[in-house]
Amino acid sequence: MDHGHAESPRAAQDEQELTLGEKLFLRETIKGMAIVARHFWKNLFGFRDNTTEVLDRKGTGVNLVTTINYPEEQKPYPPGYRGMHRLVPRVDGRPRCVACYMCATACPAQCIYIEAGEYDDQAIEKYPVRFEIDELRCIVCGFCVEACPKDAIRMDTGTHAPAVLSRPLAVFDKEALLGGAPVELSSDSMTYRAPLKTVAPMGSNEGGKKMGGH
Amino acid sequence: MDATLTPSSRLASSDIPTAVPVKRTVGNWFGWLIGGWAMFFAFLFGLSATMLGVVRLFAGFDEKKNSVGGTWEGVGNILILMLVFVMILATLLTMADRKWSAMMQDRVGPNRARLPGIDSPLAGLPHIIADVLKMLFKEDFISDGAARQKLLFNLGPLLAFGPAFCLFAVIPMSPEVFFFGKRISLQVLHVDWGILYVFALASIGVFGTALAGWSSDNKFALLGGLRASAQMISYEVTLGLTLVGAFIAYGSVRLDVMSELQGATEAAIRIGGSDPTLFFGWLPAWGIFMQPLAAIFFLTAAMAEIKRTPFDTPEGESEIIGYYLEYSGLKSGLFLIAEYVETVVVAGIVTAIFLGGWHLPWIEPALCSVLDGLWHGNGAALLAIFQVMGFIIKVLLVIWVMFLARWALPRFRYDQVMHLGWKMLLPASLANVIISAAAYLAGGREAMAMVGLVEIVAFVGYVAFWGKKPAADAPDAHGHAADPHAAPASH
Amino acid sequence: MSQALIDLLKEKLPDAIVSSHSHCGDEVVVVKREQIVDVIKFLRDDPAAEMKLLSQIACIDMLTFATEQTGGGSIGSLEMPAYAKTNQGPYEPRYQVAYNLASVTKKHRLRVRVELRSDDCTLPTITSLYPTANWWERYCWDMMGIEFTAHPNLERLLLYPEFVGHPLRKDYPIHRRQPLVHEHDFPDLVRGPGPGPGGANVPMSQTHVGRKNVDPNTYE
Amino acid sequence: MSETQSHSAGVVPVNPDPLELDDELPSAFTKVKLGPSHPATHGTVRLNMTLDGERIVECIPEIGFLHRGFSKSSENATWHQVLPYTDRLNYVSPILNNVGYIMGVEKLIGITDTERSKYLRVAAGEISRICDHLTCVSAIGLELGAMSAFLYGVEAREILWDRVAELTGARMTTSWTRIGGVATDAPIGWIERVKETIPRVLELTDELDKLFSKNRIFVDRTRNVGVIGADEAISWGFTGPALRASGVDYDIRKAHPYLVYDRMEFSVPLGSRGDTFDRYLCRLEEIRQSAKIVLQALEQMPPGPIIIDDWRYALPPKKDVFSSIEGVMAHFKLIMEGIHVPAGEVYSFTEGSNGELGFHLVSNGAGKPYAIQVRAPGFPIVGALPRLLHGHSLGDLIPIFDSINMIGGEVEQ
Repeated sequence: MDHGHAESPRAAQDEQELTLGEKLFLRETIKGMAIVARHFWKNLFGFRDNTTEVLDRKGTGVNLVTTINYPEEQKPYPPGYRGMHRLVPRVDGRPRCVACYMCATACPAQCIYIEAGEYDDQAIEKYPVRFEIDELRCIVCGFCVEACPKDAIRMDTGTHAPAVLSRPLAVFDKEALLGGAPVELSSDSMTYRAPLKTVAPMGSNEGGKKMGGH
Repeated sequence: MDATLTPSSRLASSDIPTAVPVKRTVGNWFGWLIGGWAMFFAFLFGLSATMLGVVRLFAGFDEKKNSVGGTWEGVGNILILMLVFVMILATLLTMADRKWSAMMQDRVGPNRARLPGIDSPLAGLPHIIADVLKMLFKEDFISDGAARQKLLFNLGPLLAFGPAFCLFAVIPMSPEVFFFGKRISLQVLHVDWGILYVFALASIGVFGTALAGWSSDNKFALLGGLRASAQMISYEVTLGLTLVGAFIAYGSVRLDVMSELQGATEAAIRIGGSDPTLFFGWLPAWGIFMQPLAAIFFLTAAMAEIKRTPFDTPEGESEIIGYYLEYSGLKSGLFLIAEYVETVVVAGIVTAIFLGGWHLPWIEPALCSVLDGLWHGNGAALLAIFQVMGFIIKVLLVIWVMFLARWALPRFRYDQVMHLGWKMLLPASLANVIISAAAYLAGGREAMAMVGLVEIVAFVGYVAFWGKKPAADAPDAHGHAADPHAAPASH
Repeated sequence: MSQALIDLLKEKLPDAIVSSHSHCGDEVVVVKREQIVDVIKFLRDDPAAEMKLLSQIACIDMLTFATEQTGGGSIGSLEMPAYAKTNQGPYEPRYQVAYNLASVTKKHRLRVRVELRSDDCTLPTITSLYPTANWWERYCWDMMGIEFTAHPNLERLLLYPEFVGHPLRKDYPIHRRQPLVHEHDFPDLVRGPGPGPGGANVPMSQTHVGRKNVDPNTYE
Repeated sequence: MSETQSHSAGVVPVNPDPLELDDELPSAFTKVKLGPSHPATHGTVRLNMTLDGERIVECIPEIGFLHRGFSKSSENATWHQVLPYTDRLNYVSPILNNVGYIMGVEKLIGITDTERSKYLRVAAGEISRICDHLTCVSAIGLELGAMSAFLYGVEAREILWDRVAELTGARMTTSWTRIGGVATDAPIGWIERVKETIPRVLELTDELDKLFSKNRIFVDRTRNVGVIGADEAISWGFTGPALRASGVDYDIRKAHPYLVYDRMEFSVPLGSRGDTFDRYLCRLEEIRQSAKIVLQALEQMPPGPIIIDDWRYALPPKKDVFSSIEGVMAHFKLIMEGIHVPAGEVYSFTEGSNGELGFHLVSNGAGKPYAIQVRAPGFPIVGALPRLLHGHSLGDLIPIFDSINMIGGEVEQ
């Protein structure tokens, strides 16, 4: 408190009344209009760099327009973007999900519905008979991805939940969610009683990188 | 629901690849730039020629060949100037406002509407059609309260639009010129009362806003109507006074006379050579050089009179929505288009009084003789096309400045508008009258131009230099100055 | 660092203090309900305290605080028996109202807490001391049903007047639904009050007109 | 609000005489309800106003249109599941809310997060603060009619939100912090990207400054409007820029330094009059100070883990979850039961974008919070609206209401 107003460079300026020149309206009016006019002429004469990232639009003659003509132009989501869910498949196409209900429990919006079943040939692991996500309820917090102990659900599709015309269409079932690159982790082999016919060579730990833990 | 829209098919179709950035080369861009501007000027030239031509066609039914103001010429002018030029320009302005504002704000602007069969936004032009269709076909909703005063409620938009629309009648867009054997001019009314007609009719517009505000039976609308009435009545005083200097200079209140006096006379144009009306031999005899401050004051007062930002307190979209709050559909559209029509009119008046009207500076006589050589002595007629084109360009420029102010400046408060009008603009314009009169008595228009030049120099100095601190004293905008708090806090 | 403050308080107003403790870096002083205004006025005006800023008034319902599952619990120094284990009715005093006070000059903070029994959850208002207490007390009334006596305008703040119950009480079920009500008529002096339902000028709060016309007490 | 209420100055008392209703010009005050869906009320708030012509005789704010039961919902979620709710308190600066809430939980547990996470929290939080202030400052311009300035401000905010999206995976609903750390580390190249972004943001901020700070139209509309003195502001519970505009040097980042704010060099801008113009200037300057903090935090940020290695509170790394039974068990317990926070009660306060963001947290030792009550910084300030608007005209309502930056999400919880 004791250093008072002088500590801030702006505070000293607050104290000032407007000078006579500023009180006459016109000068600051013209200056303000000049700023806007500069944008206008730059945008009128410049051409538009189609680089999706605004900051990358550089060079001579490039105008300042920053909006993107969605949907003709789309800005790609950044790599860590929490987009639409997907159920990660194994190499043989079956979901990695073992129906442990962790994601459904972690979900604050309670938008995941799972029904578990058992494989005939794999007694040790279950699988989801039904796995549904209501994308209208989903708040895209990413807790399900974090909660999954099998790296079976991810939000790395790079797209968002599409707009739908009726509510039931926003409920995505297992078939709709299953897709993208299959993942096989080195630790997976421990959970197999008998090796699968199409087992892949031991892969790198892709899940750990995504989670950003350590 | 469409059976094909299963969740899985939708997911597959949503994998739209993002558009590959297409780098437009500089050469390509330059071509577009030159081509675009060339097309723009060609369009203006064609428009001017068409306007003159159509009026000439109508004027052909008149008896007299050597004077303007015939009945049929008037009919042609009404059709061409007021129905076509003003209305189309006002309609285009609704679009220009959106598109220009987009450019000022680093946006793309409206680009969604498409014409059937054309898969291109056409720079947003189809939005004009879309807007008009929307206005026409939207439900004309009348609230219960407004229904009690249905007549007045419906009269509101008419009274706001009608006078604004009629104002353009006295604005001259071209000189009196022999155009293919008939003397015509692009002006509807050749009357002695000239600008007084504008003042008289413009003040009728206040009835429209007041009626709309009152009969809407809405408190916001009532507040808007009250604000509009007070503001419009107040600024009419200033509006008239700012022009008195111009009346002194030109000795007339006729806009066509004022326009004519600001450049080479008809005789001088015929003769060719240099323009004899130039002040000091080099300065165009435009009103803005004799009355620079009056021009600024007039533009300001006129913007207040037509309620455009920064004077849009009666509308104030984010405060009280305005006197037209309860209107919908076509009636709302009338209010909106009235504003644009008024903009065109104000730009026309400013051009006619201060920016030399149709006159092109310096080159008129020389250009005329060149054109004479091009086309068998019809140079004056060809020159008239260029002059109309010049008028349109000047009008567009003034409109652009008004739009610029609209998008750049915050809005006044209601009482501050009054303060500006009564306490600043009114005394300043009175002083301007006295100074102008003194200068005129001292040395006629040349002396006024001298005073005007001094004023311009002073104004430029004021805007650019006065009050600017030396660079060393300038406050550090980013706050790098050392201060006690900057040290790492120990508590 | 606020321990000095508590000592000061104990010295100046020894009768008002029930207990005091420090927990997780927060200093808490529990005071008697009758003297809450005195204590807060003292803290505000005393030059050593200067607690001019009332950050928040929080109110907690302790009804289910100590359950069998958690094996009882404690807040600071207060140990509580497990309610479900002892099964001897709700824990009393049931409501805790916490005044989080701060000083912008001395940079210290203190929480003044009052404990209220469920059969008498009234509390004197401190609106006269802090104007901001007006809304916080309305919030407490709205959410928890703590009644502040002599409050100038003790109405619901976030919820609407027809709302039944106080939602932050632990016995208010989370999925309970409340009837929808129409907007109030805003009396207009010029044209008179607008007609209520059926033309009669009946306050809407007495009719509970909703999408379903049911008794709000049973509509859950 | 009673019909017979007259202005304190007692100029025109309402005449309750019913005969007067038949007069042509009854001398009653106009009652206007502004909102809840009014362009100037950018939360959903309704202002019940009694107008004497253009002058506001009385203004009663009516809030709650956006009430979503934050406290009640939180009591029925695990400690981690509350995090997305905090995003939605102040949706313009969600990271500051995330940090504020998680700091409270950590205070209750008695742990601190890792060094790198502290810097990340500070950097991301200050980016959020810039976004919030940009929104407020440019919205003042928008609602005063200068729309271009608003879009310049929003443009700056957009490129910052792009950076936030790269860091957290979402533009606004970040849910980014975790107990003991943060969820994701800064991606490769992110720091350089932010260093490119900040100058552009400051450039646009300077344009806002040039458009408004000396423009007499703007100054006239904001100076000496909504004045509140230092003592009164404190007693009304003002904090943050609104309080500092009144000249009170109280910034929690300085007064009670948390995270690594004590290692940052920045100054606290102070106003002198406590009017709308000072609030605007304070926010404008805080944008610049926050930019300084962001750059410093990114400069000083050490390498290291972003979350503590304590499996009672933080999820085990995925490597351990996938391959070890301890990892799976800890993971399972944390997800299924929630984090067991020791029983206790804390009031945690951090500097939100509008002031002191407080969380009164009570735990009874179970996996769910027993009670959470939030001290939204805007709540007392909106409560002071009748005081701020006292005696002003209807036109002044707009700048005053904008300058206090009401965020419906946090005020109405």
